[in-house]
Amino acid sequence: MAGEKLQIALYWGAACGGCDVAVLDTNEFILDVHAAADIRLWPIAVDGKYSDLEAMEDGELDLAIFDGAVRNSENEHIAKLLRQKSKVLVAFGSCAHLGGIPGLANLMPRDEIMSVAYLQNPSIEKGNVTLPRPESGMNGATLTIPEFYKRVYKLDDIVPVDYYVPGCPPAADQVKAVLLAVVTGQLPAPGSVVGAAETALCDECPRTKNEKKLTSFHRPWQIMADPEVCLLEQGVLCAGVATRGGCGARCPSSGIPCRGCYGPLPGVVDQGAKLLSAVVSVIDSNDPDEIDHILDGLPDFTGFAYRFSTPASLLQRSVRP
Amino acid sequence: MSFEPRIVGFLCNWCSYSGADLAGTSRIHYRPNVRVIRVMCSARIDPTFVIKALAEGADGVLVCGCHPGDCHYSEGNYKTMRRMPLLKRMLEDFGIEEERVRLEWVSASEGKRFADIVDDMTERLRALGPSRVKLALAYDAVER
Amino acid sequence: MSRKISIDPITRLEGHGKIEIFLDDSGAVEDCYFQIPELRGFERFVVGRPIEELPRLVTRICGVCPASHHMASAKAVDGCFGGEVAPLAVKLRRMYYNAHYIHSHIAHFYALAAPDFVLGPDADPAIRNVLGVVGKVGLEIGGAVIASRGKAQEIQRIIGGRSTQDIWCIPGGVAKGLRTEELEQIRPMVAELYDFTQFSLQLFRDVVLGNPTYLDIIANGPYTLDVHNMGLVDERNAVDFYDGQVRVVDFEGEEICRYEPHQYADYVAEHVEPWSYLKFPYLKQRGWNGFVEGIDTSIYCATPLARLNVADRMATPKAQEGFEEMFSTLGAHPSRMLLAQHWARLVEMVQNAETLQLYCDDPEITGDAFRVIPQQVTGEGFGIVEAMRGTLTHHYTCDENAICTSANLIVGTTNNNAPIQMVTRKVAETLIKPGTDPDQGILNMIEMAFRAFDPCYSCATHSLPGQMPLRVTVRRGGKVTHDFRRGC
Amino acid sequence: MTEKRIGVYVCNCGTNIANVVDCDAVAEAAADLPGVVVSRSYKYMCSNPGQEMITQDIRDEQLERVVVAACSPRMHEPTFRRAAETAGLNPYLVQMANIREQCSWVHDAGEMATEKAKDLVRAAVYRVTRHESLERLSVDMCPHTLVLGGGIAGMSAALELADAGKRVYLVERTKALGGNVARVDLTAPYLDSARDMMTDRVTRVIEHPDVSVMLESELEKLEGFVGNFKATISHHSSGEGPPIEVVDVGSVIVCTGYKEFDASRVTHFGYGKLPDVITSFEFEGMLKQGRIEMKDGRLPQYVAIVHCVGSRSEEFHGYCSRVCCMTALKYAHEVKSALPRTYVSDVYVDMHAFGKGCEDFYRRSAEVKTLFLMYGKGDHPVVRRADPGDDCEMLITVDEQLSGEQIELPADLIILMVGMEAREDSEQVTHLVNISQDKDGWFIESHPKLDPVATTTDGVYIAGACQAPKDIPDSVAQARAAAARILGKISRGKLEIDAMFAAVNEDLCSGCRVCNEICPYSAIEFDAETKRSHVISALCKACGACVATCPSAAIEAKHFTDEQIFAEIAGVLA
Repeated sequence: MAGEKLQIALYWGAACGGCDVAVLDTNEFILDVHAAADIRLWPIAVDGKYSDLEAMEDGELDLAIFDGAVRNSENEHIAKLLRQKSKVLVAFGSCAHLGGIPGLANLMPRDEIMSVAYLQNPSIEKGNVTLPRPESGMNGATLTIPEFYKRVYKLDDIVPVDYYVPGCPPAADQVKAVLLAVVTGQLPAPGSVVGAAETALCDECPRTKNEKKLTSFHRPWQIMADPEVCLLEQGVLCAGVATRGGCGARCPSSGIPCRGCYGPLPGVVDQGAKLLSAVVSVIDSNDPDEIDHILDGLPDFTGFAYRFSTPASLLQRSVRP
Repeated sequence: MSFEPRIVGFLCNWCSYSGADLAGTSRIHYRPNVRVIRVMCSARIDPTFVIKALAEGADGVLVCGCHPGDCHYSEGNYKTMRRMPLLKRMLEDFGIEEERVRLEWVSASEGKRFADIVDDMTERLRALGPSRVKLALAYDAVER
Repeated sequence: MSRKISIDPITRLEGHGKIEIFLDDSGAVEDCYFQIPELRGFERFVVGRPIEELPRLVTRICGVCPASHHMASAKAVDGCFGGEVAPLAVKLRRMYYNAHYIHSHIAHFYALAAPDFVLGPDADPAIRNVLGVVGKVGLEIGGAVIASRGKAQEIQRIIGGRSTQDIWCIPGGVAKGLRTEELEQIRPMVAELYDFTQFSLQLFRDVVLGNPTYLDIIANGPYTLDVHNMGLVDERNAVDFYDGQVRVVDFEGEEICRYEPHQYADYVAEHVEPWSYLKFPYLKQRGWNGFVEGIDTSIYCATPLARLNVADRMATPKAQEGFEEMFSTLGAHPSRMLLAQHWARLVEMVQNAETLQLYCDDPEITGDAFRVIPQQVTGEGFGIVEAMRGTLTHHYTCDENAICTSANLIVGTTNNNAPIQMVTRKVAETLIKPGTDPDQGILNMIEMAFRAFDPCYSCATHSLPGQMPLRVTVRRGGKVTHDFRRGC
Repeated sequence: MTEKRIGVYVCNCGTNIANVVDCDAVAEAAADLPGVVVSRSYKYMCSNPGQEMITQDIRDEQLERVVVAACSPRMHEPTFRRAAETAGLNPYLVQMANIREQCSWVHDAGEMATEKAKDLVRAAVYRVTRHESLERLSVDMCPHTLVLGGGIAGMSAALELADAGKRVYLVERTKALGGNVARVDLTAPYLDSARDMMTDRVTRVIEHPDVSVMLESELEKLEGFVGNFKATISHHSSGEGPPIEVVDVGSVIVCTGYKEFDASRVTHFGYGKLPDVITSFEFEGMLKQGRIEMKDGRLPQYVAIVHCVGSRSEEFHGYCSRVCCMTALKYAHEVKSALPRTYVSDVYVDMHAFGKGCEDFYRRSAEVKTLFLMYGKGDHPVVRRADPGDDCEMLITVDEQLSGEQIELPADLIILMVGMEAREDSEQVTHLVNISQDKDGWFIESHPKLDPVATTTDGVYIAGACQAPKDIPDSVAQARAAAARILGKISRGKLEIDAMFAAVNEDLCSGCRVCNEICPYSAIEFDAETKRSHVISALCKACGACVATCPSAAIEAKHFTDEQIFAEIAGVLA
């Protein structure tokens, strides 16, 4: 049924819905998109027919926007289906792009996650030993729920991706720009990151920057940071130096250090390793013990370095058996 | 046939690489498990290199630079001194054993020391067994 | 030989769900299961993170109501530091949260619920969506809906730096204050939002109350449950979204209990079923008695309607009018008519808009004492707010270095897991008659049952949502006779 | 990554490599690597036929890249780069695999050594594929030279350069030129006067129009790079002229000399307690005064000379100070000629008489009735006060090696031959001019045999006893050699500096300024206008610290790019 109108699908995999809200946040623009395109699929807001999707010709969709990561067979199945049915597949938002915050789960075993949730929490029914099972017999029939993969995957671990739109969630004006580019067919070379800057957040961060020399680190609540000066210079760990701009520096402008949702910069292989190198190289000490002490001011550095990108990091997941 | 660990060594050109060369000119024998990659200064060693080596299948990574205070570039090795401890903390969160990454200062006159370090590291890694990293990344199909 | 129908997944809700209906030979509903296929494990992977980071981590549980998690988390984190918060920060957080409520309720009412009423439950699914609604009520109104939701988001952005995926709360207060020029930006938007809440109430009166069919569905349809109600109230027993005591009232209006956040584990427990990743909370002191209705059940709802049910009044005058109008129309307070959720939601919108106006006129609101530096780490904190979808509880512990050692979350929708399970079955039983094959409309009306709860499963399962095709399969003797599927 | 036409050359280094590594197998394995069109194993790659083999292939096979698996790149990289250049291939398109120093010489023959060699070659092939042609920077060579230290080495170097008409700034910390040699009376082995020799040098230096002598002055800071240094010199003399002076120089020669071993660190000779135990330099003082006497003014009847004080010992310095033996013999001669009736004994470990004319000198000393007693290395003579009634002041107990007997030796005057050691300020010097010290504190030359005057820092040379204990002729030779090296550079006028440096891609730079503090040479500048940092390539010494630090991957290390190193990592592990 592909007419002269653009055929578009939006789908959420392992997502929180924030990306869909980001699309809603383009407000009136949504109506323009609706005018220019048939939205064939959009779970949060539209009763698209999934059967239609399967019935579609390969490449019948002009654009499929996939947000969320891939954690189970359904995510994988639909990712592959959308890839097959659409000319352009976009990994939309941090989860599809890098794995996102839920990707932090890659640092711990699936079984621990289950037992904490169903056996250990203080509000769990006394003596409970039941864990959800992929298959359970009920009234002679079998009830099934999907089994989850051992770890979180980003979209392009599963299918080839044409474009990446970073951000958790992507900034509304960037979403607009991307949709506009699609509508007007002005897309860059496939494989590109779109809707983001080519330089680090610092480029658009209003705070003043000087040469950096760090003698100690502070957690955000420990000091009243100067609102005009680079947070990193004040010893507050900020991932902005190692993170793509394009978000408008929303966080540092409101007194909160960047946590890296726009992902690594072009040419950077591992966002966390780069952040590490930048942050500690400017420590002002040549004494191993003092350095060690200063590093104690950075608890859970891994959780910062790969806050949004664990599945996209070189190591991807903990290898602890 | 016992497990032979694969060690990637990143050595600075002026001290450690010369030290390793000196081990050669002095015919000091050591385990052939190390593969050396030369950089001008240990400060050139981006933590990404170490992680990359582990991801590509190294069982251990050895980083060597001039002794503190004796850097050819006067303070390059201090950068390394600052990066490695945090890198090791980070690798631990990924389940990578502490012994797999080692920082040593080796001067141009310490050929023997270099040889001893390689032998010692080889033994420790042999005891530790193969790294699980490459295996863990090898799953191209998703894991259930 | 029985046959099986699956509705898989349910659409127009945040997150994912799946319904399994078993029919006996006669074709009558024999059994019905509402399943949630997701688990994400935030409770595990936030452990080991600096406790102050949690408000910026748990927002990813749900991007539709991130502010609820942000606020509950911020309060729990404050608790871990001894609980001192700058008074101005509390005002600003409440203000921010009011705006978030309006955004979320508009989104839910117009995008998720309205299609059923404005277009009719059995309308063509292809147009049964917010854009269809816009088509029906006119582009102008549609534009107003979109604009108003946008303003509610913008107000959050101005106050807290961002709207979706909030960042702003920090132990002891908030990271930035409200500048005078920012306040002046907000003021007109708040006025417009207030008008829009009034407009929405009117729209509901005209479209829904004006339509006997809908009134009949609401009052006499299968959409009622004899279970209890839970919600936050202030000391005057008025509805409070950000703080207060949790009050539980049975469906006849008797108070069962009320508790402080730190007591939650004495009053609420969670039951686990092997066929769903979503737990089933119940009133602990009554014990788990299964999915049963009646005055002795341990099952409760925590929804907009439940909030109004447990409260004696609204906190603001105009909302109070809406409160009185609604319950007199429904004929009782508390009410058991689940579809009245949508109405309750609109009444809540009014209170939020009125509260926003009050804060805009607060001379202290633009002050700069919006943060205090915590002086101690006390190691445990509890945060309860009313998420749009129900009472939201966060409970954290941390070590002396303020590193998280445990986290427990009981999420709005989770509270309603059992009621949803029950009402789904009830509706199925009523609508799927022996000998008839269910059609789109009936299936949608089943969905309406839980859509009324505005359930958020990305929230509820704090999990990586899996997404499955919606499939209705009719089997006889294991042989598929009908197979039609629908939007995922 | 588009494939390149690569030639691989595996050197057998005679049998040095071939005995341990199966070079043919390595060459065969390399032949299958992506892009490799030629792969040969040959006896001596660095030989002329070896190099011609490479240049020939570059021309015939249109090679775009060359890999030589042989010795350390620190040995022959320049050789093979030149070879490539002669065949018109950019020298930076050559990569070496070190399969000698770091493989065949350190591993046992067999499978594992050969496998390692294959891995190293693979890494080199992967890497070289990603090499880029680089152009060396051509910079002006400033013809002026800074000489640190006004001793015999410094003055010789200064004169060599100045006589060639080049300006020299000779910086001397003390009030006078001459250094340690000026403290000496006669010199071994020909016993001619050090004083005459020095006066001539000193006058020539001071009067030379092209030498600016700066007494009571010190180098404070040295910035820049070969051919283009800026030296900041401070003058401590209360005399005329500014206290601080900055001069442009193209080269630096370090001739800071040595200091004598402090005899009081050795207890068993009683130095500092017994009045007539003195050091060689104190004795030189006496000789210059022209009177050999004891503290109380009496003439000594017995003079004993003890060797290796502080040298060749476990406890102090392991090395030999090289000049003491001949100096000791010289003392024997001077004592004998001044006090013919005095008995001279020479207590030594081994007699080192390797220099020209030294062995004759040793023989002649034996003839002048010196009693030679040999004590064992690791052992030491013990000195004590003589008893009343003895006809001497002190007695020395020696376990004499040749006779195997313990001998008690009378002495009125004991001369301790104190060795040389590195000056305590030599560490500051290394930091000032960026060279390094060996374990004994002597400055390290760039190659112990082939390049003994240059250092690892281009444009900085070392001469004299600051590099190792030396006698006068060796110091002078080294000084003049350094001068010759510099004159060579100056005569070319321009010089090429290595094309390896860091460069900022300003399209990727966010102006975060993390790198600004990182560079030890302040080669990184931040432009407040463009909000970008950039590298002043001439100041960059290519350490790569900023490259590894830049969180935007906006700085590239030429010839050590991330991509090249990643390729090498993949190569060794493939």
